[in-house]
Amino acid sequence: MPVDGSLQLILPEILLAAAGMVVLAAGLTWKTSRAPGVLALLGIAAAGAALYTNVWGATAELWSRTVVVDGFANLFKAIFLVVAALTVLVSMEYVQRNGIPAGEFYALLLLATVGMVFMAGSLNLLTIYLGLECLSLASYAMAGMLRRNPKSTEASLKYILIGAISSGVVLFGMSLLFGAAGSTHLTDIARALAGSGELAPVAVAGMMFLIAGFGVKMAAVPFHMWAPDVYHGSPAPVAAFLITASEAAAFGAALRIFMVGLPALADEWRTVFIVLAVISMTVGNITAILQTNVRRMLAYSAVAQAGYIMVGLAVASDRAVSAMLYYLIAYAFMTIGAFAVVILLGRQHPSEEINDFRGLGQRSPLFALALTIFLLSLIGIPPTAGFFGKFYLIQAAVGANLTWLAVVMMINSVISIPYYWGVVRTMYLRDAEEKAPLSVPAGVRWAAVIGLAGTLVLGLFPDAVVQIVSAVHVVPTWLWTAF
Amino acid sequence: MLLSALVFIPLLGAILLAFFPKERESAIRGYALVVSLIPAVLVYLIWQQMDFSQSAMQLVIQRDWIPSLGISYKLGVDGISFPLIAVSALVLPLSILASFTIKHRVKEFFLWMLVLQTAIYGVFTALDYFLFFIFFEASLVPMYFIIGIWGGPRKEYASLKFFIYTLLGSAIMLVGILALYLGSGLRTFDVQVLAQQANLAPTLQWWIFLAFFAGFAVKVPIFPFHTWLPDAHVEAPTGGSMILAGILLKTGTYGFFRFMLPTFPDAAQAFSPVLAVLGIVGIIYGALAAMGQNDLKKMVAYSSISHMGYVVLGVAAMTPMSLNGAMFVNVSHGIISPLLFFVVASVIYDRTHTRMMDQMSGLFTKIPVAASLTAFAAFANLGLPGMAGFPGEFFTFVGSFPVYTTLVVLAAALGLVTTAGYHLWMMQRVLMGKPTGEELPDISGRELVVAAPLMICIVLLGILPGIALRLFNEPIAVLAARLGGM
Amino acid sequence: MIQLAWLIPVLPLAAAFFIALFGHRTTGKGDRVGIGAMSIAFLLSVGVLLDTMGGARWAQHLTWAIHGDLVLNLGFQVDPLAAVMLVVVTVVSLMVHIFSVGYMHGDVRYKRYYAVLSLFTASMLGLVISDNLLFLFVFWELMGLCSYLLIGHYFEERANVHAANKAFLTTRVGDVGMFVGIMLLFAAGGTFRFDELAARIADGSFALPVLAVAAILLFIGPVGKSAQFPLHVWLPDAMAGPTPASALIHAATMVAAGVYLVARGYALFAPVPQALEVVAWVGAFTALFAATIALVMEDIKKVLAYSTISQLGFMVAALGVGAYTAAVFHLMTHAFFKALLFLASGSVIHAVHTQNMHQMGGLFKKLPVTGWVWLIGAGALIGIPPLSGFWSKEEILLDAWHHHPAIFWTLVAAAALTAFYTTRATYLTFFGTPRDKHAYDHAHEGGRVMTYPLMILGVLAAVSGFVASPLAGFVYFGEPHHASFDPFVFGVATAVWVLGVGLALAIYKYNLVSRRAIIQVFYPIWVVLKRRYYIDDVYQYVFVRGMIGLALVSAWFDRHVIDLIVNAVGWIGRKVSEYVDEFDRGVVDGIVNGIGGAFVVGSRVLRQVQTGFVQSYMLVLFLGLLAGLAILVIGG
Amino acid sequence: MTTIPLTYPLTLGAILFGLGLYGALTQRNAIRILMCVELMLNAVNINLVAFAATLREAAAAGQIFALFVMTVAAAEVALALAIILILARRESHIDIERVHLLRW
Repeated sequence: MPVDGSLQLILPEILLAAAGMVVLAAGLTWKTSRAPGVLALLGIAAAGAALYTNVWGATAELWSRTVVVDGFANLFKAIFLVVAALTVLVSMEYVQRNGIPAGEFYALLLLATVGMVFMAGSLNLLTIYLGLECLSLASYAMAGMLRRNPKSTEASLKYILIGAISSGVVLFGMSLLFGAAGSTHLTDIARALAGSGELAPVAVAGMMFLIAGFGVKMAAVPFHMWAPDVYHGSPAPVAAFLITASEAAAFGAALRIFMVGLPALADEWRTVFIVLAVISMTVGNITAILQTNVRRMLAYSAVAQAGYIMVGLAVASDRAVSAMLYYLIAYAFMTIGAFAVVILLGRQHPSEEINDFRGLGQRSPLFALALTIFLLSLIGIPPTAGFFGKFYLIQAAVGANLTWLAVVMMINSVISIPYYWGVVRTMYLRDAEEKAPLSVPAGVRWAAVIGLAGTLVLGLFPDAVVQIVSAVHVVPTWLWTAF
Repeated sequence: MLLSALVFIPLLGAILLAFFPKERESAIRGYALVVSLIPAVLVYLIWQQMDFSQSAMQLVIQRDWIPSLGISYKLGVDGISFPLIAVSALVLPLSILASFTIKHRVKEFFLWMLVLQTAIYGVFTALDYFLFFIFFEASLVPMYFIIGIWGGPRKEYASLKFFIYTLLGSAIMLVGILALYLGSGLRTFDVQVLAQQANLAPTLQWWIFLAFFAGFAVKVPIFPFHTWLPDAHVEAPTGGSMILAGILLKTGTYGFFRFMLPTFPDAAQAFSPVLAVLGIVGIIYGALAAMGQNDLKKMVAYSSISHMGYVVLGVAAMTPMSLNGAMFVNVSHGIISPLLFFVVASVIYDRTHTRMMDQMSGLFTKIPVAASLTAFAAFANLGLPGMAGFPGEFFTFVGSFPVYTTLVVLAAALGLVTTAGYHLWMMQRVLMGKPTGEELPDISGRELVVAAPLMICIVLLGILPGIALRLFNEPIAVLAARLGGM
Repeated sequence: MIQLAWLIPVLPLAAAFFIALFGHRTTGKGDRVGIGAMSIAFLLSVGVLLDTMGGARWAQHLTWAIHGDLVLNLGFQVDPLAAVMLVVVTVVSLMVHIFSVGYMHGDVRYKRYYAVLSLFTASMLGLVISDNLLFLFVFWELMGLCSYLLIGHYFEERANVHAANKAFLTTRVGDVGMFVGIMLLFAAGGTFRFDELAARIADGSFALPVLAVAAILLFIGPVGKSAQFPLHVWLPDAMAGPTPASALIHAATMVAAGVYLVARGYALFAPVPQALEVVAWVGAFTALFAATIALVMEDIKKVLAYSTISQLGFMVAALGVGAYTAAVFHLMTHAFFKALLFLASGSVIHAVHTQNMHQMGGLFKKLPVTGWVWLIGAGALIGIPPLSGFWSKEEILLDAWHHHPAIFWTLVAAAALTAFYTTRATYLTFFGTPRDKHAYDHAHEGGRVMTYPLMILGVLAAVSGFVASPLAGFVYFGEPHHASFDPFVFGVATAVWVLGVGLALAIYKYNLVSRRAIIQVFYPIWVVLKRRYYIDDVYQYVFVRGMIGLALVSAWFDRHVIDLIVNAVGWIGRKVSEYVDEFDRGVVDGIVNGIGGAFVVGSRVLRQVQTGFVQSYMLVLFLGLLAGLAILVIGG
Repeated sequence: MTTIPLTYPLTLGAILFGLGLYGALTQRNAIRILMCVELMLNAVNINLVAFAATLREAAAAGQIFALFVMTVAAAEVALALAIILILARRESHIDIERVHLLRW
């Protein structure tokens, strides 16, 4: 029952884009003050309110089937808004201190969020591509914001080159799929491929190109090479945003494309994702062991975590999808929280080496404890959200009798202990020279508190979120009858 | 309600402790001791309400926690878990009392000790696999910090090794739990329901048994997985090694009694010869390795491995007497090894500042009371009759004799003599001989208060083992019947 | 009175704890408490004996442990055998307690000595009245502990501590054999209690071959505890302990415990002839073997130690040939006269402050009481009528003659040697010219506290022989059996001890054979015995080949082979444990660290892949893509 | 008018894509790499248009897609040139080989 012309359903996206423009304008006048940040927060809040009031339960397909609004899309919208808000909180003081032009930074952030929302909220390859590009372009720019710092420029240069190539690959894949199925709408593609019986090699090749393209965005091995350099070079809040939001968006889009569009090729892409998941986990964890820089360590850990999340995609059962969504939410809180403390430390030790964390246990026990809980959650030790997320994912894997994958995943989380726990060890077991506690700006404090709350609540009382997450279906319900 | 209080009071105490000012150390110590004594009172109340003549689970609390996955917050206690809870309620306050000598970062130390107590009580009372797993792994983090921050010279290596070793085991166990949860198709993590109704295919039962075995074998520790124990014990501070030896090893053996035997009877029976061999190897290997040590604490650590070998043997034989014997060794080792560690670590080490046996001699003349305490603990440890060690070993051997005759004879011949050997050799080098070095202060009041209750229990259980046997005889009989006692 | 039997072991136990905890506060550091408790216990046990003779029996059980449906109710009981043993043990222990007041005067660990002495007696008394193998094993090992503490009393010297360890470990080896025996009995019989086991055997539900193995295994315990061959090596070294303690341990109680166990569990041995055969031959051989070594010992306590081993051999042989009453009777008489000899030797050592008989001589005049008492004891040991030793040894020889002639002749040889070395010891200590002038002058009799126990024991040693006939009717296995007097056996026995004494006197007193010749002949053995370990080259003069040759071989064998085995076991144990420790650290730990190391190396390798050049990233990206395409499209 | 078989444009697209890829991997000058990447995007356009030609009813979707791709490619080039400009102003070179501060 496509409802045409109703702007009401995409009000959140509109508000976000408008807020972006307003913030951009505000940035011209208040160059370095906090006003643009506050405005950005207001914009996100407005979009959130709009999402909650009139979009939350609705399901519809708009504008000649280029945009869809359903449980899956709304959930992702909520995740992206939360992450965007947290990123703004975290970067308020950071932007001011490093002389980044506040207006442009927050505008790009909001526009990137708009891009992500469209990626997850669409069943049409075209819209997904546009959302992808909007997100990518904004993040290339954000990565390069620290103009004076050579690392940031290098990061953004690498990011844009690899990004351009990845969009080339995605497009090539989409064009082949379009050729094979004759339409860019996922349901039509599914119907076309289902009907044709033998699998057109063109479609399979297209699928592989798509996997490669999105593989780059998800930072899955072997397409992950850019991730460490970009996450290490770019400003900390941007890295946090990219690790959580942009990977989540990539996974959202991938879920849509592969589960809705290519069920006929399910066996092929599931085996590919299983292989990618295992390699990503293992390579990510092993390379991270010897890292001395905390940002680079977190980058490799992001590659490994992408591997864990991909297990959901590899299993591709209903329970696996809800487990994956749950893990994405938990992952967002953990990472943002961890980055909050990293940024906090970055104020005194710009080099962000792991042994700058020496004696943090003494200097500011609260934040040290917070970081310990985030790292516990990243490893997957109870009673944190990370543990339950991984528990939920393994349960899905064992359910689809991929028990060996579950065992590999558990062994990988044990391999990850040395480097995650290395930070904790430095904080508590090594004493620091200066004893002054860290000065904590309001924004970062709030981000850390929310992150901590999220990690613990999702760990101890996950039932509410499990309900929400399992109610969501990748394949929109009204289409079930379609074929 | 009593059990929830038992489990979470130490945690509340820890949270309150966080608000104490760092400087007022004596207040912190006093407070920590009081908080750790509350569970002892609760255990007494539980003991009164419990009726040990029947083997069913008592004082059960069940609340829905994550209904969508069938996870419930379920606590309960029965004949098998009550003795271990009682031992914990006894050893934990004593270990805190023994840790009054900790000087630096006092507040953090007692904070972690109280958090550890919650995890321990949780492990012994939890009846839901998910809840059990959370407490099982939660006990690792405090232990890591206790060893890592207040440990000996190689503390970082030892604590990280302990942490990763146990986590690897429990990670595999988690996969086992999930395979059980999904394999049984019962959509619940409730231990008792899974134990009764999960009729799994033998091969699946075999694999899940192996996964559980991995998790618990590391904790017990059983022969090939034991290398973390000597390092962790040697480097842990006194209070830490008392808890590690006295209680944390028991969480491993408790796993056999609560989860593995009732839920996988056929796999357990098929696996029992391997288990028996591992038990015997543990006994002999532990004793021989202990004899080869020059470091006093490492010797005691290896003796723990040897004693845990008895429990494994007892479990493997699966006769009512051998299971009772194994459970009894659990309890007796839980009392003797903290005493031995306390004596070795704080009584001797604080005075002679060395753990190397060849640098000490003639302690009997220098510090007679402390030395006779060491002798008492050593004789209790080598299983001298009249003390708690003997009935456990005796019943385990006699119980498993008909089932594994040659193995038991081998273990008895080699194990008993070597165990006596290395204890006597230790006493010969440390206590006897001419006194060297300067005058040493004899045992202090505080140290006596720590040792006295343990000594009384050791002698009491040695003379009248019926006290402890009465507690867990009923559930063990049911368990043995269920295993179709070989 | 018999209802209070359980009080007998409890009194010394309570005394032991009291002395240990509050000893230093009481006068005399707790010795009065010890003696008081022991005397009450003695009176009680006499009362119990009288009740038992009147036919009273006592048994008390408590449910010690429950395993599933199996309820172990174990407990205590008093029967004639136990009653006799109670009296014997309490008497000797009382005498030792009193004697020690004098002997141990001024010792730095006086309080600990009395505490352990009381604990020792308590555990022996407990052993005597316990009615099951489990309690017996418990008190058995407790006695092992007390003997360890007593032997290691002067633990400043490393030798004493080594002796204590050796004692504990050797008896522990025996205990392990016994433990396996108990387990086998429990597995087959389903109970630890002697009466139930006996009932099970009587109604034939106990497989005899299993019983044979179990009995022999059970017998290994007494072999360790009563220092029978080959586990006898600890007893001579145990002389390192204070003499009164050795008197108690190595005369009356601990060593007797082994014989008592065989007697108590005789129902297990009786139906199995092979077991009895083993018991008999071990006993007989030990009797002869120990007697030969005693010939050449120059330390008075070592002589008595080897004599004890030999006499125990007699008792075990007696049990082996079925002479149940004779064995118990000899056990009783031996307890008295051997305790007497030990205490007397203690008084001698106390006087001349040396244990080497070659430095004594002619002490009879200086220590008249000790002298006379020693003579009674020596006479009893040799078996001179009418002293007690004669009657009990006579009984054993009679039964041996009727049942097992080969054993009889071995025991007769042993009796001859006994006569020889006892006379040698007596002569060297008390008669002839004093060899050490200085010590001789200073020798003086101990105070009343030392002489009175000697006299009491002297009387007991002399008189206890006449108890033979009433005892036969009182303590028996199956039906009372009184060996009829046999002139031939009596003749042989008397001839033998006369020969032994005569030969000894000839050599030492009237030196028919010149001393220098003896010394010269003895010299190589003397050197060996002095250092008491391996002889480089063995040769012997034809003149004394008979006796001396035998002694030479057994002394060498004993020191060189058996001790070596025991020490070797300790040495091997230590070496193995060092290797095990290396293995543990090297291999098992190595693997673990190895795995850890492998990851670190892997990490270093994978890190190099991240070159920093964008184009290498693009290349890897496309290679991944191509690999995927290749597998999917071509692989199909 | 005779219609040429679909495979011709597709092979042309593939060749162009390969050329673009080869150029992106081998060139040292950042701008040249950028041009090669744009070449790859145009190859995709050819594909899209070729497929659109064969489909009667859904042709519009393909053509619109190609248009969007062109606009996005333009935006991308603009942004890339801006970043390369920052690099050139600071390092006075745009040689990609010398840009490897971030590694391992």
